[in-house]
Amino acid sequence: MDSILISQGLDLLLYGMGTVFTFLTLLVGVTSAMSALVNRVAPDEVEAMVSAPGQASALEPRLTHIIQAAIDQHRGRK
Amino acid sequence: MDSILISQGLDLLLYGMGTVFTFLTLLVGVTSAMSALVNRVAPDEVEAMVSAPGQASALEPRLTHIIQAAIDQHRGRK
Amino acid sequence: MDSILISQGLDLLLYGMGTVFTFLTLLVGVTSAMSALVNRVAPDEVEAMVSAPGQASALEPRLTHIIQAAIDQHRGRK
Amino acid sequence: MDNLISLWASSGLAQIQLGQLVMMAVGLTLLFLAISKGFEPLLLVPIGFGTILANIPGAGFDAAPVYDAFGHMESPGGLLYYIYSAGIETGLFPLVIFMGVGAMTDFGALLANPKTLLLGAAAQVGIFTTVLGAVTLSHFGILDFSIRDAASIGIIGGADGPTAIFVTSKLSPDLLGAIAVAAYSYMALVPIIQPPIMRALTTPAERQIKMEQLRPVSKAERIVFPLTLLVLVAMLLPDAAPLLGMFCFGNLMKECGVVNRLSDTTQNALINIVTIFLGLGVGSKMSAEKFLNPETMGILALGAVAFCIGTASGVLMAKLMNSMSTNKVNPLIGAAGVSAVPMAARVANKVGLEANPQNFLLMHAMGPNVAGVIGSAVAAGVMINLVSGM
Amino acid sequence: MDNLISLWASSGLAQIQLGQLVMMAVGLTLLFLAISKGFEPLLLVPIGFGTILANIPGAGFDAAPVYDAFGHMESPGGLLYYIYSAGIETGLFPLVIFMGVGAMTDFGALLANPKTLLLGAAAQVGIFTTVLGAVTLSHFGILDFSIRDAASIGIIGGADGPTAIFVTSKLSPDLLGAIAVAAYSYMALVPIIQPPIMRALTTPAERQIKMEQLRPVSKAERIVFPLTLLVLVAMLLPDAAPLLGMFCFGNLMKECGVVNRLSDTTQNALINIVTIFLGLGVGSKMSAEKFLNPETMGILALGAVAFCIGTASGVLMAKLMNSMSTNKVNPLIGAAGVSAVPMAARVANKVGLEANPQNFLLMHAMGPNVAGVIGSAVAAGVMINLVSGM
Amino acid sequence: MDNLISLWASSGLAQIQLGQLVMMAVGLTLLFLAISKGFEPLLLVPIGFGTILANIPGAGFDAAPVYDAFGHMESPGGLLYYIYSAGIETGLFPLVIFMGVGAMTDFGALLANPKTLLLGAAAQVGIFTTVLGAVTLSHFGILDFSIRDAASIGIIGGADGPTAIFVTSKLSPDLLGAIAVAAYSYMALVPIIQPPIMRALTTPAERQIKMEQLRPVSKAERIVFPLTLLVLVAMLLPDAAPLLGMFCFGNLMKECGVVNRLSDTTQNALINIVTIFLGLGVGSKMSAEKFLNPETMGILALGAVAFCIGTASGVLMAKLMNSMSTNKVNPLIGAAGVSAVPMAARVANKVGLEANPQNFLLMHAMGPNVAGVIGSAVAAGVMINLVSGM
Ligand code: NA
Ligand code: NA
Ligand code: NA
Repeated sequence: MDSILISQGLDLLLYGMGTVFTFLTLLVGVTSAMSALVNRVAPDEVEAMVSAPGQASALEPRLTHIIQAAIDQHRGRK
Repeated sequence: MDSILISQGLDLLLYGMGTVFTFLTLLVGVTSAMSALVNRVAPDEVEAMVSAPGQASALEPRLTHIIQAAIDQHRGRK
Repeated sequence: MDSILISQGLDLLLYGMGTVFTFLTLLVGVTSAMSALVNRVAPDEVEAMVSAPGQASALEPRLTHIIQAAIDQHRGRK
Repeated sequence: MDNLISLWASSGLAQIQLGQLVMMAVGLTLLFLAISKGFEPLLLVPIGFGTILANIPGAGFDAAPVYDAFGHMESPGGLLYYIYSAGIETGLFPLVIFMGVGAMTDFGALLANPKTLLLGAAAQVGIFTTVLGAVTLSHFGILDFSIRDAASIGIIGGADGPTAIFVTSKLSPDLLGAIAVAAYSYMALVPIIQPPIMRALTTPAERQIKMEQLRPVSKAERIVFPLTLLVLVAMLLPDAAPLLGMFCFGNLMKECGVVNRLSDTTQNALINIVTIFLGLGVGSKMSAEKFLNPETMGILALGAVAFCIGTASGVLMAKLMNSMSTNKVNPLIGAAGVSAVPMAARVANKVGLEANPQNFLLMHAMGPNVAGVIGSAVAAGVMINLVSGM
Repeated sequence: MDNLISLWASSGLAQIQLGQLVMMAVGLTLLFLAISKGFEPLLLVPIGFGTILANIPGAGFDAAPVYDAFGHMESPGGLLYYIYSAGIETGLFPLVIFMGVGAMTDFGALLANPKTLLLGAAAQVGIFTTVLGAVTLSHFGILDFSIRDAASIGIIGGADGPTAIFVTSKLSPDLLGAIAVAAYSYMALVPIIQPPIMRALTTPAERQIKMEQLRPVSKAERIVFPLTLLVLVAMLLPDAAPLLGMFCFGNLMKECGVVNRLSDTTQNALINIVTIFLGLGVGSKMSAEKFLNPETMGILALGAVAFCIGTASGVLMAKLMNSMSTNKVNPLIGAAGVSAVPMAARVANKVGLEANPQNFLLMHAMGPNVAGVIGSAVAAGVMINLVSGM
Repeated sequence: MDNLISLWASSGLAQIQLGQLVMMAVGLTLLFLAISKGFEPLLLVPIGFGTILANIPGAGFDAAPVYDAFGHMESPGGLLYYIYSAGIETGLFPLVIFMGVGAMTDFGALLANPKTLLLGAAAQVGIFTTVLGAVTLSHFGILDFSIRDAASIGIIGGADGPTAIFVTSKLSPDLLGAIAVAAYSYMALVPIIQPPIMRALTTPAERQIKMEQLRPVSKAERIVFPLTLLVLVAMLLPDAAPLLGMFCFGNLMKECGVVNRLSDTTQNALINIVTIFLGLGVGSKMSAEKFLNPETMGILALGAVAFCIGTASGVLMAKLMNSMSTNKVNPLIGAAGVSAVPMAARVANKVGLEANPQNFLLMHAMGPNVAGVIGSAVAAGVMINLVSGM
């Protein structure tokens, strides 16, 4: 029932939000700088946003191979 | 070499089998009641006994897609 | 800065390499004997060096089945 | 006859207390919400089941092991005891989950438009105003929360389960059950809580703002970003390093492209195993004495407030940014800054489509959405630091 | 020269005792049975290998770690020591396995015909008569078993590996090796042990009884059943709650349909990892002093008796049910009540097909088969309760 | 204001020491080598990241937990502390990795041509001459290595990561970071280190030697081999039993064909999970005081020497064998005896193809390659035995 609690809460709000905003604002700048730097140093590797999951690409060659075999066989039988 | 051991064994047999039979007989009744209740409350969802494993259903759309693509390509080439 | 260290190192070299050579030379003999024995006792099971991974063989029947179904459907539609 | 009495005396019916019965009903309710209503089932199914197990009288699921004077085990502990003390008290499970979440996170949208980090920052206002609300309730004697409790309650507003569990297990382990349940429940309720607030704070014209297409992001940027974030955290906010460090590690494994087998396992077997045990362990803290009290109602109420304020702050921040820049953002994506990945981003997209059926905001909302994860991890770090010194 | 002596002194040949040599041969025999004869290889390969490892003289696989007075580790323990003390002494591994088994169990047949639960109850008679047999042998001084030993030996008749390991690790850890080996060996021998008994106790006409087709079971029933079972266990038999609680949890994850990724991991990576370590840990208890004694022969003999009595009880119970009801069951499916999932159900089907090639009993036998798992878990609970108080 | 000071005081910038900054740069360098240059990324990504985490000032990643007088936890330990003490100090992680490696190893080529075991023996000369080199440096006061340190450094020449980590964590835990980094780095550098030595020690005619095709190997041989090796180790060299025992167990699971689900999990989920944590745990030993000193430079230099001598010994052994037998082996495959599976075998194949584009040595080189794994595990066992007694 003490007002210490309230003042601790206010402190948390003040320093907490201050830190969050300071850190993320800084991160905006640092990230932008990082992107600019990276894209100047290694400009060629830009790729589309669509990222293929690793497992799919590992499975596909085998799948493709099996399917091709099946289709070849099917064509051969005709 | 004492007969305490024998009487303990008999106790286990008596109370053990008693508990097992009581519990499972009760479960027969409770399960039947549960089924009746559930099927009255939610009657539509009855489905066949064959249950498809989760992973298969997760893979199949992709497989189907790949196979369809392969077949389309095959048909196109002709 | 004592020469104990040097003599310990020499000991390690001597007994270490001795053990490694003794053990692996023995293993050459034991392995050859084991192969001869095993192939006399169970001569039929010789198989090719190519070993199929377990998972592939587990997947293939289902794949084959799906592909066959796809091809049948494709053929049916024509 | 003695045996019959022993059997009866050890039966649940003979031992059960009303509180345990009510807690079992709570567990069943959580399972119902998870299974029938789709409330975050990956966590609430294990938590609900763990709640029931922990409240079975005489089953000893959360009993500690007993050792004799020589250190030999006299009786082993219960399953939930081992899970809790090995994985939650130590903080290991939330950290491993965070690694898995990192391996499933795509920072592409954030990298294409880093300004959206500010939206993720703004939405954390919900956390800290809720802390203030909790201490005010305590100040006026309405409920009884310490500053540690208040901080743990506030973190519900971070809309991020592992972060909430990590902070609460460090500051107020007794509230773990209530806070985890509140956090996951409100994350599931995001599609109901957020839209009215979003509509109330925006004009139709604002909701129709079209954002320019996101630029493509290079593989190198994606690899360097988690390392940049890590170094920044290391230099400025080491208290946030456990959570953000593991998050960045997971993300680096995913993006670097040379350890796909580790990344796949992190995203599947490992995170699934830890999720099961994390949920059961949280359930073990759902005892009647800790859950069936007025404070739990207060936690649920404050948690809802936290989500609402976070949503509003995100939207208002977006409007503020628009007033200062010509490059407009649709303020709806500000609501995604609370985290609740990816639900909040989907909600932003849906409300946007209501206003303009051609306006797809999903990708744009993913930026503030993942920024919100960073934001609440930062908030968690600073809270642990400050509260520990109070 | 000292080094040469040290090398020789530390070699296995210089240290080995006859008992260790025999136990290595036992381990190799288990591997042979598992690999060449298909005896429950998932458990017997790790158990057999663990047996060999534990009996390598001087390798320290089951050595405890040594700490100095300040609590710093002076020398680490052996792999098998850590596995045993973390996973088996605590009961964690059997419980996790039970969760996995639950996630792989289909209660459909049981729900379609709940009466088959009685067959699963009857087959547990094998457990308790074997307990009586063990104490009788001890009473007459033929072998030396305490009541705790007798209870652990009886549970072999439950035909359920994790249940047997769970009970034995609590009541008679020294017998763990022999009991686990007996349990898994006899489960593998079910196709040889059961058919003669089944044929002796039934007439050809009985074996040809056709059972009506099972009704379809709804998804809701499947979801509610594990919860119903859990609540009943919680109210009446909390001692069975660890085993049946985890079993129901696994089954709920499978059936609820909203946590498929958790269920998949439980059925694959998690249960496989724990199976490997459970087997190695059981192997660590296969030391000469604990295994090479007359008691082990007694355990093997009593275990076989338990299986036979359980099989007979199940078949006779089915005949009793037929004598009291017009809705006949084929008595062969009673034999599936011992558990040994799914082997015993397949045996019932096979013997049934011999009598009538059109009569497929497999689905009908799955009901008593999974009922047997519940039955032996109940028996395990009541046994732990009663024996601990004796 | 106090809070602002507290925040600043707890920030990394206020606390960081030069050593930590340098170690973070070392961690980033390891990540760069792993990601951009493909240096053993499965280990060096986690080690590099763990290095950065362990050096964040004030984050407490390697802090031990604090308990009060009653045994209650006052503050939990850091993630890396738990990983290191549970998995590396105990030796568990390297052993589990070795089981996984066993499950991925194909002994076919070795069984078809057991003489190649001698090449795997010869290449271990690199280990022991490096030990001598290390003690010589110490003898002349140039660097400060104990005999335990020297043995750990020598094992780098085994070109086998888990073996090096297992030995070092037992003999010289303080050197763990430097030795693991050296071992994995040089394994990645095998294509650069080995070819010049191989060319220098062979004539073009020798490099063109065609080896006869390997005979087919039966399934039974493959199953019996790991058991044969295990029994031989048990009888002669129990100190090597932990490593080789787990290796043989993994291989048996793979080859026996009846526990495929265990073998699959061992090769995937289990080894991946343990690899992640092993790497992070090794990283936790990369502190400035242990890494930034002249001894580390000595370790890197001696490690390179060990690889070179091992390569040379393997090649020379092959030439010696040719001088005593009419059944010639191509001396290039001797270089594969250092292990570094499968990189060294590929290097032998590549250098062979340069000499004769029709001469495929890959399968022939797999024999010495896996023999090298056995050879260095034997060397590890004998070293632990002898050094512990010195
Ligand atoms: Na958040
Ligand atoms: Na049973
Ligand atoms: Na080697």
